[in-house]
Amino acid sequence: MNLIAFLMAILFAPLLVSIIYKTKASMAGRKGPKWFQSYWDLSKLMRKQSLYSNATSWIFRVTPVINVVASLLVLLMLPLNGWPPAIAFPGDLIVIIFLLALMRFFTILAALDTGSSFEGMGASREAVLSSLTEPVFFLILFSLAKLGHSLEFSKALLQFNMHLWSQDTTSIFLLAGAIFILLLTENARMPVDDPTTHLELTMIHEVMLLDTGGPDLAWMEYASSLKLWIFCSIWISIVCPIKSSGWINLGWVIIGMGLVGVSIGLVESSMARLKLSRVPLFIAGSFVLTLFAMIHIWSAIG
Amino acid sequence: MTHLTNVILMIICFIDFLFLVLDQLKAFVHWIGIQGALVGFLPLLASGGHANFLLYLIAGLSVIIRAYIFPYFLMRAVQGIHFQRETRSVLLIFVSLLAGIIVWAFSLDFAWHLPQKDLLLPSLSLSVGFFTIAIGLILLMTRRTALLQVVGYLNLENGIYVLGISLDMREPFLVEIGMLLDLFVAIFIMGILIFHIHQNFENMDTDQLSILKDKIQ
Amino acid sequence: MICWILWIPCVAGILSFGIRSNKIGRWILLTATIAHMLITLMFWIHKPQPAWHGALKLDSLGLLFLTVLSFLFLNVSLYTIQYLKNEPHELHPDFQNPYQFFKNTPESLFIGCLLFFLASMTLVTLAHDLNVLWIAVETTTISSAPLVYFHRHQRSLEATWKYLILCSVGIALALLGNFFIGIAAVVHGKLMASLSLGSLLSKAKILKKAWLRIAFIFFLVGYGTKMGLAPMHAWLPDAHSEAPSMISALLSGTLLNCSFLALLRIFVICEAAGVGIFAQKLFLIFGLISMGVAALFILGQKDYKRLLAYSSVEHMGILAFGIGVGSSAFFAVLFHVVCHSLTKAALFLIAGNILTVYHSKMILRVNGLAKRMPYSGILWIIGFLAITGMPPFGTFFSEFWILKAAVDHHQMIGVMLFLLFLSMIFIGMAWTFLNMFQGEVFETAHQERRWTYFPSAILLITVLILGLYLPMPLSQELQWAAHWLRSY
Amino acid sequence: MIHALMACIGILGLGALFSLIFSHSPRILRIGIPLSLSMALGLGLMAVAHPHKGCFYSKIPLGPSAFHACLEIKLDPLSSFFLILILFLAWITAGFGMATMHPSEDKRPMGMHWFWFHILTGSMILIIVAWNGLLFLVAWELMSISSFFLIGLEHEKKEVRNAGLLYLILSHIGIAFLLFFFIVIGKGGLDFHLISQIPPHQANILFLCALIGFGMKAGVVPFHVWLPEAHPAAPSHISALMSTGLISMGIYGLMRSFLFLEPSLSIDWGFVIMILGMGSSILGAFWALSQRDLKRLLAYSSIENMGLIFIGIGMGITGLKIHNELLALLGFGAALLHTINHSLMKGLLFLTAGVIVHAQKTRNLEQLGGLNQLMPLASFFFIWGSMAICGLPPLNGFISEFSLFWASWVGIQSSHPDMFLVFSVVVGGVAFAGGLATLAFLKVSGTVILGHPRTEKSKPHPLKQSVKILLGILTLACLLSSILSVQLIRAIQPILGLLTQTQPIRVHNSLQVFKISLFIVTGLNVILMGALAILMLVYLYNTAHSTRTRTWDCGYDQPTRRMQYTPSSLVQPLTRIFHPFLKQYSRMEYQSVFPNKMEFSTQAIDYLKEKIYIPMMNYFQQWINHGKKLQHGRLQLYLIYVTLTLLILLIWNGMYR
Repeated sequence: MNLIAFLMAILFAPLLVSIIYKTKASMAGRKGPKWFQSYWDLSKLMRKQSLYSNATSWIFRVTPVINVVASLLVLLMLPLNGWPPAIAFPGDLIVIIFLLALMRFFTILAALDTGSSFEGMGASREAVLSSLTEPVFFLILFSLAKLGHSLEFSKALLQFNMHLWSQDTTSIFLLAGAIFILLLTENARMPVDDPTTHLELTMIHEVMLLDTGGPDLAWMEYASSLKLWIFCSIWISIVCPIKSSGWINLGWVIIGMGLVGVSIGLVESSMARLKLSRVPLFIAGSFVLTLFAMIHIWSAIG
Repeated sequence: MTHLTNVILMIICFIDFLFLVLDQLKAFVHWIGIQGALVGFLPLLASGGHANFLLYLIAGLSVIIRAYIFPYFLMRAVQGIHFQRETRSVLLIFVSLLAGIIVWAFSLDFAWHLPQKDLLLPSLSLSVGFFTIAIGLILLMTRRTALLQVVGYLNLENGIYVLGISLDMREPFLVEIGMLLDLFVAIFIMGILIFHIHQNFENMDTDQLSILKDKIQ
Repeated sequence: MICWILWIPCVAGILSFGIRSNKIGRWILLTATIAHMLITLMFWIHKPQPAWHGALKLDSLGLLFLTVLSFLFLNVSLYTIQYLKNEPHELHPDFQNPYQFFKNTPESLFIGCLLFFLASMTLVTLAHDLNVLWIAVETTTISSAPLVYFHRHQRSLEATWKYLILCSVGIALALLGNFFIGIAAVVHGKLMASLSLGSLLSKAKILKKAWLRIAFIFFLVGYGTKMGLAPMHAWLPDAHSEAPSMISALLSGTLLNCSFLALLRIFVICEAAGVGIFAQKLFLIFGLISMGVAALFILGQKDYKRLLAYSSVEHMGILAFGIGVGSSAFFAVLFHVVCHSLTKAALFLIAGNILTVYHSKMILRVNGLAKRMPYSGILWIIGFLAITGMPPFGTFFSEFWILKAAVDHHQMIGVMLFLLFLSMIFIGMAWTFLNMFQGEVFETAHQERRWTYFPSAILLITVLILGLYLPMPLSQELQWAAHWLRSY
Repeated sequence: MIHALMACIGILGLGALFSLIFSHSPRILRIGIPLSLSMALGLGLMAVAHPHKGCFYSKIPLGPSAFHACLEIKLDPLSSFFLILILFLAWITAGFGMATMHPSEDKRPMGMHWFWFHILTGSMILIIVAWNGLLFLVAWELMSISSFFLIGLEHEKKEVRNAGLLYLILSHIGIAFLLFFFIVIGKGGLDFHLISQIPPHQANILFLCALIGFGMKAGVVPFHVWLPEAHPAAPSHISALMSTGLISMGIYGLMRSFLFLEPSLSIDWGFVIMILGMGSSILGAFWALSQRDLKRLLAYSSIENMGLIFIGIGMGITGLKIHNELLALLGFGAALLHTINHSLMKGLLFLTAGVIVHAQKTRNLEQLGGLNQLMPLASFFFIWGSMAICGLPPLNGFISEFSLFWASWVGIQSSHPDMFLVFSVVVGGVAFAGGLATLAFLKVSGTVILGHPRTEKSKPHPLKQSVKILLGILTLACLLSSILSVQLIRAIQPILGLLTQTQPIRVHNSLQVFKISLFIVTGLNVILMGALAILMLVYLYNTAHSTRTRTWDCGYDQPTRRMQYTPSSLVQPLTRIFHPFLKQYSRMEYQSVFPNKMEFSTQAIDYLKEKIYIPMMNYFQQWINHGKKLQHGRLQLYLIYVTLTLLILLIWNGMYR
């Protein structure tokens, strides 16, 4: 039972990406890729031959695996609305953040490993932005834990039911907003990064994968879809006020994931990419939301 | 006797005032010799006629050294000197005279505060002693010529001697001889140094003796 | 017996005045100092009988200072012999002003004065009568003035002149102090006590406090000038920087101590008469002022011999501070006297070596001692550590215990200022010494003669040993001396 | 096992003498020095392994006997902890130094260096076991002097001299505060067991002194100025020892002084220390990421990590004061854990940096690059160390950061409402510092270790066997202290009991939940590594058919080595965002009126140093120069001083009555 959340993530993470693409396409009046296009892409990439730059080292080789392993480990610790995770212990949320940091660390290193100036540029941006998002992420998760009275992430998130909603509506709203901004930033989504542009100079995440191809790219893409799933499931667990571990939860998850995917797609198709120097302000927005939420929590206990 | 003593003390005091206005170097040397002679006689006057041989000996030695040998050293040291006077403005002379009068008043006052004990000399001697010491210090602090500083030092020593006699601080013979000897050697060395200064610096102006100081970055 | 130790240097001095041969003169110096040292050692075994009707007496305090004097003088005279051998006898140029030529003082005169200097300082340590003490201190000034003027150039002339005049005036003021003690001893118009230490101490209770206080002020200013307490210290840097190095070593290591000893004698009288608190307050203030002034001049100092001189001002300040702090610091103060003298003398001797090789007293001109003069360089650094009070040298322990006594006597502001000044001084000293020691040099190493660095090595090793282990007799003597200081 | 401890100190002393005596025979030194340090390590382990009921007293004869100073030594759990740490670090760094320093290269005899090395180690041991204020101060001074001489090994260089001097002067200022502290605290007696309870108003001043004195050595932010100068100047094994062992002595001292003053301290000290810690961790990380010098970067990173340790201590103190036992235990626990972990990983990093600098002959990050292709093993060690110091699982840095966050959670959850805000700020601060530090090490690992070498001249450089082994030991230690973290916590439980004055059994019970989660974390780490290994196999099978080619680089035709991203360009977006804190001097040079060759360089400046300390010093200097006019050179003036003094005293005397 505890593995349901994990299995769902493994199976349906690429689908979430497809939802976003579909939404964007329909907003643009196009038909868009097939629902399972992400899966086909992955399997096609898997069958390709890999090609490595002669500048690269073991870092480049180990990065795709680390990405996948780390995100899988995170998923093992992550509840999905009502469904408990496979592993839960006090302090798991700290481990989650650090595992995500591990992913990022190696992705950036792998980008720099190629010695390409384009990828260096992407790495630089990713590194700087992530150093800004990390404290915000910590504050958000700790505020969530405070609201749920537990450092055990799943236990804390299970507390986000009707009762808590009616008590701490404001702070939950603020935190949900903050984490949504973080979701967009961390997953290289639109106002921060444009994954579909043709201009390498404007990209952040995708430009780091320029020299990654074949199976490596497949692993990396899969890992990033898992990461998207991770953030989405956190968001759903906060926002959805009804927690039950039965099959009924499936309905909530489907609705939730669909909602998140669609809303990301909507944001992506309605907003232009921010100027790079504005991105820190965007993150600061998330920080301010968190700050307000924290002050709210403080005034509630004090 | 007391009158004589008082007269001598007044002369010493007068010489002190003189030092404040004099500018001829040789005059300084002469007058300090005269003062030394007067100071040297004082023990005999202090003994009240009961002087013994040792007292005569000390007084004699003292007079010879103070009145003759010291001026001799100093004159030797300034021989062939071109600058014979230390020029000072008239205003400064007036100011220093005024200062001298104030110091005189203070020393009169200070002497009053001393415990009344049997002085060997009239009570004026205390004031004169302090005044002479003060004038010595003033000379040391204000005069630019090396020779005058030695004169100032001698003046200081004379003042202390007057005080010592008057307070009956006379020591056993050997100690007194030791003190005299010390003074003698000190003045001897100072004379030699003045000679060297004169040789090295063309004149004795101690303004030139200010090379040694802490340099500022 | 007690007179022997006085007469030997005197006679030797007169002899060397008369003898024109430099070689014999040096032998006379060495023999006299060794004899002096031997007699001092004999005094350790049993103390001599007083002489001159009690005017000369050797107590523990005197023995301590005498031993430091004798030991230091022996080392310095070893150095002096080497130094004199290397000095030119004819007219030679002044390295700071190469257009000027000068001749040294004749060696016989120099050695004679040196021996008289020794005799006069010995007399200070032995004197138990304020008049004799005064004569002795005055004699130290006039016998050392020709020593300062060994190199007969303009600068040393100036230094000697300042030294002589300033100290003479100071000593004259101290004589006035003697008179005031006399006045203090007058009861009902009669002089109740002579100026011998014994009679003053036994009749201390009848001394009039008001006059004693004035007397103490005169003594403090008078002997303080000689001791180098700020603001009367002004002669000290000049004389130390222009005198030949072994003379600077003697001035710092022994002459200042002598004046300190004189002040200690006066202090005991004051203490016995009940104005000890007053005296201690003055000591404390002047100690702190001296340390502050030294700190001011040590920071950013350009001339290393002046730096050492100011460091002496600082250490005299520490001694005064220690006396001012209270009775529990006396032991440490006396220990500090020993350690400081040895260290400072060693440093001056090495400074002399440096001067002969680098021909400059400017700190910026001297670098790379570690390579150019390996032995002197290392000793220079050891001396630095010792003089700034680093463990395990004796100075650390003495400063520590002085500080501890100050805390125990609740002198918190004093302690804070003490630490502040010590830190400032450390900064100045570290900057100087280490920049001189370290650095790249391109000249080859200078061949150092053994006797140029041996004496300072002996002195510094002694300081190190004293830090690690205090021999029983010395410790006993220190304790007796400290006890004498606080027993009245 | 008092004798083992005494023997340990004795061996170090003998080792010092030995290296002086055989100063000119490197062959004997090569055997003797590792021997003496290994023996010291062994004896130290013995001493710790058999403590007599946890602690023992002994008196050792030192210092003038007439001062009645019977100097006590004692080994309690806190001391044992640091004893082992220091001895281990000294052993490793000495081995590295023996392996890398070549007496033949520069002709100086190495004996003096090893003499000071032994003195340094010995004095640190003495500090740790000292149970007497005087002994502590003596050892502390010896430590400062000996480390000064170790820094100044290459004193021909001006920057080395200046760095050493700065270090010596600042440590001496610290010592002044410590002197005050120990003397006042030892009023009843210098032995530590004689220390009586200090009244609160005194205790606060005293703790301030201790904080300045020990903070100076630990290098927390307002007192950090010496650290980034001294570490680059010192030879690498010395910077490794200083940046691990030496600055840990500051931590030890602070904990010790806290123990003396604990009952009378106010809660504000917890906050003060936390603020200091946050300041130094954030600013340290900021400065680290903008450095151009490899060893300076590591030095600033040490400042950052000292900040983290300080945060832990601050949490501990706050916990004690708000009677939250778990917070206190975890705070101190995190501090101690991070002390070990930081020592291990910073040792690894500094030593590897030493290898790199020695091989590449430059510390300038902008000129280094592609080291992975030249010295793969060293590169691996460096990346490993970077991972550890960035707090990435599964290495040990992660464990200490985990504990730190866990502890702040306890603070957040505590019943005191304001603590929520306080500890949220701590969480944010630590996370921010962590993010910045990660960036700093990404910069080094990414642009210096990886990619192509920036110049054609760079040559491969194999490591010596002994260096490989030593670095390997540290590498393994970084992993092991993560895997064995639960055991580590259990081992430091007695220290936590001591620091918080709690019964051992209560400590054990309070920490139970934390230990369980730590155990699971360890399990996760193992899973992480296992999964990594398995999936790596899958992946390798997957990518078995691969070819190598040039970097694609968007099809750019002629990429050159010089076109790679440089370290400073990597962090440029951040330095621009935070440019008020990261002021950079930039310098442009061109050679003629029509410049055909231009140079542009930037240099990060230490804001605190440039804007506060140096102007302050200049002001002070001016002041002193004014004072120097007192010694004017005129005799008359000096006579006026004497007379004035006399007059003032006489007048004062008149009023005194």
